[in-house]
Amino acid sequence: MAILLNKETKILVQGLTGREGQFHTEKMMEYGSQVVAGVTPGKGGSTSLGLPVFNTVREAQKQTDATASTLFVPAAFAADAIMESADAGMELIVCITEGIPVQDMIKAVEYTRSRGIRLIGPNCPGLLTPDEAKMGITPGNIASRGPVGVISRSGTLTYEIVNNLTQMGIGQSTIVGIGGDPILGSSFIDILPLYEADPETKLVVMLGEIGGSDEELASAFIKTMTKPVIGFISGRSAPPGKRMGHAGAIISGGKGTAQAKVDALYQAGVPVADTVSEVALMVQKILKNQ
Amino acid sequence: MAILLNKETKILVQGLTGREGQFHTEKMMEYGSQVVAGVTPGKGGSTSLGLPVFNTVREAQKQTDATASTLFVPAAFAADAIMESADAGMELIVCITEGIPVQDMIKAVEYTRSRGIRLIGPNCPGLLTPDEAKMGITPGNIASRGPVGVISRSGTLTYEIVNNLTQMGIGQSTIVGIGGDPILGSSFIDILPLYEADPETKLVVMLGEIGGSDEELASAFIKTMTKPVIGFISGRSAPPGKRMGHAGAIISGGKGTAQAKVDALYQAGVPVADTVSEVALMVQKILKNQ
Amino acid sequence: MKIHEYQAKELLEKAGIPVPRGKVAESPSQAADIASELGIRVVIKAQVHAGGRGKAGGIKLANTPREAEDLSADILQMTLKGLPVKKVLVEEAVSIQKEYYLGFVLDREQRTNTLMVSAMGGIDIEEVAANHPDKIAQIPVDPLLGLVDFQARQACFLAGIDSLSLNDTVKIIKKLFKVYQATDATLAEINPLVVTAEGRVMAADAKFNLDDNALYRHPELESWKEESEEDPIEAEAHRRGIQYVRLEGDIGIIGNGAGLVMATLDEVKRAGGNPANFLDIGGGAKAELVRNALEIVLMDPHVKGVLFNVFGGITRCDEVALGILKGMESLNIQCPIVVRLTGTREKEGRDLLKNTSLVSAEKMTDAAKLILELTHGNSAE
Amino acid sequence: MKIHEYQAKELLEKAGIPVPRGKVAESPSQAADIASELGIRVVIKAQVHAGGRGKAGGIKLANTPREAEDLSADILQMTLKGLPVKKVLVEEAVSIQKEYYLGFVLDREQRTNTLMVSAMGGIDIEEVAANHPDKIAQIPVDPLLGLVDFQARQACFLAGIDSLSLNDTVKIIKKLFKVYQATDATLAEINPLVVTAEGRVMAADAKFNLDDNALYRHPELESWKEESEEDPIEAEAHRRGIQYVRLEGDIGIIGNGAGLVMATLDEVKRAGGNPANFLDIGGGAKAELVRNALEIVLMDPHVKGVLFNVFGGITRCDEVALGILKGMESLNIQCPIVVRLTGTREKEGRDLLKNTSLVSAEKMTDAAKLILELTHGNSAE
Repeated sequence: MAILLNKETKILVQGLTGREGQFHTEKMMEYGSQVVAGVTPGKGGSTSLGLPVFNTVREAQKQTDATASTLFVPAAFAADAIMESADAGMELIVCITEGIPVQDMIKAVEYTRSRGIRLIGPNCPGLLTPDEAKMGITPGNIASRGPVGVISRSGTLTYEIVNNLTQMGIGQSTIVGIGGDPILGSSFIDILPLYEADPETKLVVMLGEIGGSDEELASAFIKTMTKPVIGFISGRSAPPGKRMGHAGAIISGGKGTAQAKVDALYQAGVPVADTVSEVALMVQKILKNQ
Repeated sequence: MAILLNKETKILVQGLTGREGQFHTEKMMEYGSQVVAGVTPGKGGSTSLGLPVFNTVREAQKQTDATASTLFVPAAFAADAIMESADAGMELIVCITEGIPVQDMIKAVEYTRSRGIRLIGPNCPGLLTPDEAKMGITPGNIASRGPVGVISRSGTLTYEIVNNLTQMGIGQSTIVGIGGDPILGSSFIDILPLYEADPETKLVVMLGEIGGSDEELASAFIKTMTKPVIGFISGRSAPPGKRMGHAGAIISGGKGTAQAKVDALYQAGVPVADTVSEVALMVQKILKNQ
Repeated sequence: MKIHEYQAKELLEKAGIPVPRGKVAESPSQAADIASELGIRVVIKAQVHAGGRGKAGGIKLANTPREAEDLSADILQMTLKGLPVKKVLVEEAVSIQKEYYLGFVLDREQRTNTLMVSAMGGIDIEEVAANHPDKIAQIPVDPLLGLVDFQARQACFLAGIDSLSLNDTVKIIKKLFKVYQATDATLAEINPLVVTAEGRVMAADAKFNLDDNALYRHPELESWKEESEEDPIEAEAHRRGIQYVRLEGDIGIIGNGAGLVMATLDEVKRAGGNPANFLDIGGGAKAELVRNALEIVLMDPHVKGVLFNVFGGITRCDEVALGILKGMESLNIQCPIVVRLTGTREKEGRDLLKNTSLVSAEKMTDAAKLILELTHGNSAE
Repeated sequence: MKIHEYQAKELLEKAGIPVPRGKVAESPSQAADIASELGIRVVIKAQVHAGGRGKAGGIKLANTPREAEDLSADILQMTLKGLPVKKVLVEEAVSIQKEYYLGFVLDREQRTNTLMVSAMGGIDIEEVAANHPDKIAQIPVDPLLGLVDFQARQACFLAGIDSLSLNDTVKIIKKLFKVYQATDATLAEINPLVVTAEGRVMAADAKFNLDDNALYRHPELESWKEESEEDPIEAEAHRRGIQYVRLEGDIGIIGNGAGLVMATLDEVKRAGGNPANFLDIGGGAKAELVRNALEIVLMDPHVKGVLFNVFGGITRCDEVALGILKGMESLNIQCPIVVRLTGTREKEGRDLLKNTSLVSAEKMTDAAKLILELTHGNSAE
């Protein structure tokens, strides 16, 4: 078991023929992901990386029975591509693209949510289920299969922690990067129930950061969970009003401080690591005691 | 029994303080309808016809527990008023207003439908359940209570036929005017199932006209009904491309001819009256044989 | 409201959609001037609200300004489907490589707007729909979200638009939707959208229907209103706020409520007659409006008799009767009038009309037969 | 991107929202000219991206052009919250009867835009939210449909906007939403919206945040971009395509990935230090970019040492190491540098840095402690 993605998942890549799409699709396929086709408007009928390329998602879906799509589409066209995917009946859409206008995203998110479609991202590393498949850009070599669900708002920080876990011999069930934008398809609270329901996942690592109140909202749900959750919040030293790289990582209007998030997690009974290296150690300790 | 409306229904009137609103609300109340309040933005706090007037539907709903709203709002503001009503949780909205821009209506109809709210109209005479209540402008004096459901796209034609029925001693369960616009909240096919499910209704009179394909779509449903339906289609002599009064009564692109509608009804086993006066006679005959 | 091709092209051009260079002319000499200004071969196109202008001789090619003048003179004397040609559009003739169809239309069944694209342009889309339904890509537009880019692309791919003109076509579709919405249209059609020999994509012909109910928010389009009324009696009726449609028969019809009036027309037709018009006095009409209605109906010289059919709800029968009496006093009426009044204050109404030359009827069917007998000596039945 | 009050008012005015008459000045004499042109009492307002300008002395009333000149001279020499005042807005002083708050803001939790209206205007809306949350009407806007008229009315009724200014306020809300959408804003705030003694409703102050990611579709706003960057090092970093935020400490930080860099800042702080900046080289950075990053960080004269923290995924550690070496060659570096490289090609990277003055660390926590020791003699722990 795992969540969202496994080796049976038939995956499309929108923007396959672009530079990013090429590079990462190749890595996805090397890792074992079942990529079945690419979609690039105007390049229908050609092939790329040995995959058929279609003009529309609808056509690609019809020919391949794909149920999931990964997007490496330029920011100006990405929200449209998400809606195309949703319209064509994809069940899972993972949008890697960074820099999508936020007013485009609120439309795309409403469009997918109202149709009951799961959207991960944008501006995220995507999904990886170790030894099975990945959709996105998470490096495959750092992951190993095991009982820890990892969900995160940032990329390299996740890699660092997954790497630590793997080096300590602790594997992961599925690694989910939900993204660093203010408007996201899925937040912590949308994904945590999947880990809770997944028999393989024994513990969840939740990597938050300043900005918004996803961590606070998630805390309310975590109280109801039977599985332990370990938290980490980056940006404790960030001053208000400054956007720390991620469009979503900003303390504004007195909201979104690290302290508020840490407090909420503590109240939900979630141990919060002080440093990055502490995270894996805490995981190790809890797993030993189980 | 009856459908949609009875004497228990708590009704708001949007646009109560206007000339039309005043005139018809008074008639509605005389007829026995339970009108509980009016809504006119900016006139909140006043009273009219002895009813409290509120600034917003939400406030009116909160104070009165109304579940239905009748609209006598000028065309330029009517679609907005429909959406306000839907947003405030009305279950039934009857829009009498004529002349609403059609692009406004497609938004208002989508807004109500996606929320599961029933909208009747616009450009319609509304609902009347004889001896109980009415929402709209159908004259109360011509109706009498009984087994015939009457549903229609036009006003005076309905009055004429209801009058005939009453004069012949045949009463009606509920009279529904769905309206004469191209974009309607409810078409025949949305209302017919209610008659089918209503124990009081023994027979349905369906008054159609040229334009669109509501009658054709309804025919498919009528085939599955256990109750007899009698049809009438006006506009048999109308030439294509000419709008016959109603915005919706136009044969365009070869679609919406009276002949196509009559044919569809015949195929569904529906007797179609040739003249207005024939309708009541056909009803009488069928009821006698039951 | 229908607008002319040259007006539709004005809308398209403002929206950034390429159209052939050209101008409208009201006289042959103007047409010649435009042709020499353009400096190349031109097309002269009659500006009337009638389909099939080409077949009827309303569209001609002119190689020289002189030829443009002569051909315009011909066309400006024509009457197409009963409509006199008052203006011609003179525009550059483009060499056509391909013809597509693009359109947005109000879709009653889907309760939204639908995008239609076909690679079979240049012929009537209804013909394509009837004979090659699979050759039209139809995509409904979300009422709240509006057209999304991928839908425009999808329609083009489905319709088989050539890959070389794909990007231009997608752009034009997006612009067409904008102008469709901005003008509160119920139809916006480019047919054909042509790919020229040089590979340019442009609108060679265009058709718009605008929503009369929304005209109040487009004061810039109001000036086209008058031109859209090609029948002088209809124009006069609308000025007086009366719903009037001129038809081809000789029995004038006046009633209240569109459905009832239509049913009255049907009764007359069934009785073997031919209605001269549709006229709805609406709800709660006052005597003056009824008088005006009668005057409008009698403006049509073909009218041999008038049938009133009123069901009194909000409308009071006595008020209608008063209006008819006013009309009889002020208008020099020579033809028979049959009046059928029922409902609110019907007795009072009928009493008012006693002792006049008016013929009264109780039922619609009887009224229809009566007016037929009075005008044609007998009815069909 | 933040824009100045005078720019925000330019947007409002174009959208048809009344604002006081006024102009921006860069010198005292310009301010005097504007004041005499206006011919009445004026307000002089410092144009900087800092709240609480009034309390800090950045807003003054001037009765005469002469006074306007003097006061502008004062204000143009000020530094508010570290930001030098380069421009002042000179506008007519209006007599205020009431002050309201209007705003649209991107609402992360609701995943849409939210309209906020309050009758408690003129003070910071966050203060109102904290102390009188019931005094703010908040209405989420449907992402697909946009703002509907009834919502604007409802917000005004809920907020208790005076019935006399209701219609004007509703109109302004609708226009504000249009400009909010048209400019791809994430915040558009009128605070206060004033009712003048004469009953006119106008925007006395305004604040907009625009979405940097959407600037590409607003070329007309691009020119404001430069002015929005008030820190010269940040401006230079952004010109070079580097995510850099200047902070107030003395330890320069360079890393890859926003989350990791933020966590590195936290580690430094935890070790008792103060980060001088946030700098993210992004994914797959080449040596030249790494060199540029180092140059940017060292532009800040407060920097006493630099900490590199890189987790190699797509980014290759050897490429980063090469960039650091380039920087050491080309920049005259006097301060200590601690480098922590892990992940893709970490061995190759570390090998490249052997035999240099650079200090290597294996873990983030160690790296933070090391840079503290090297710059301040010891760390807090």
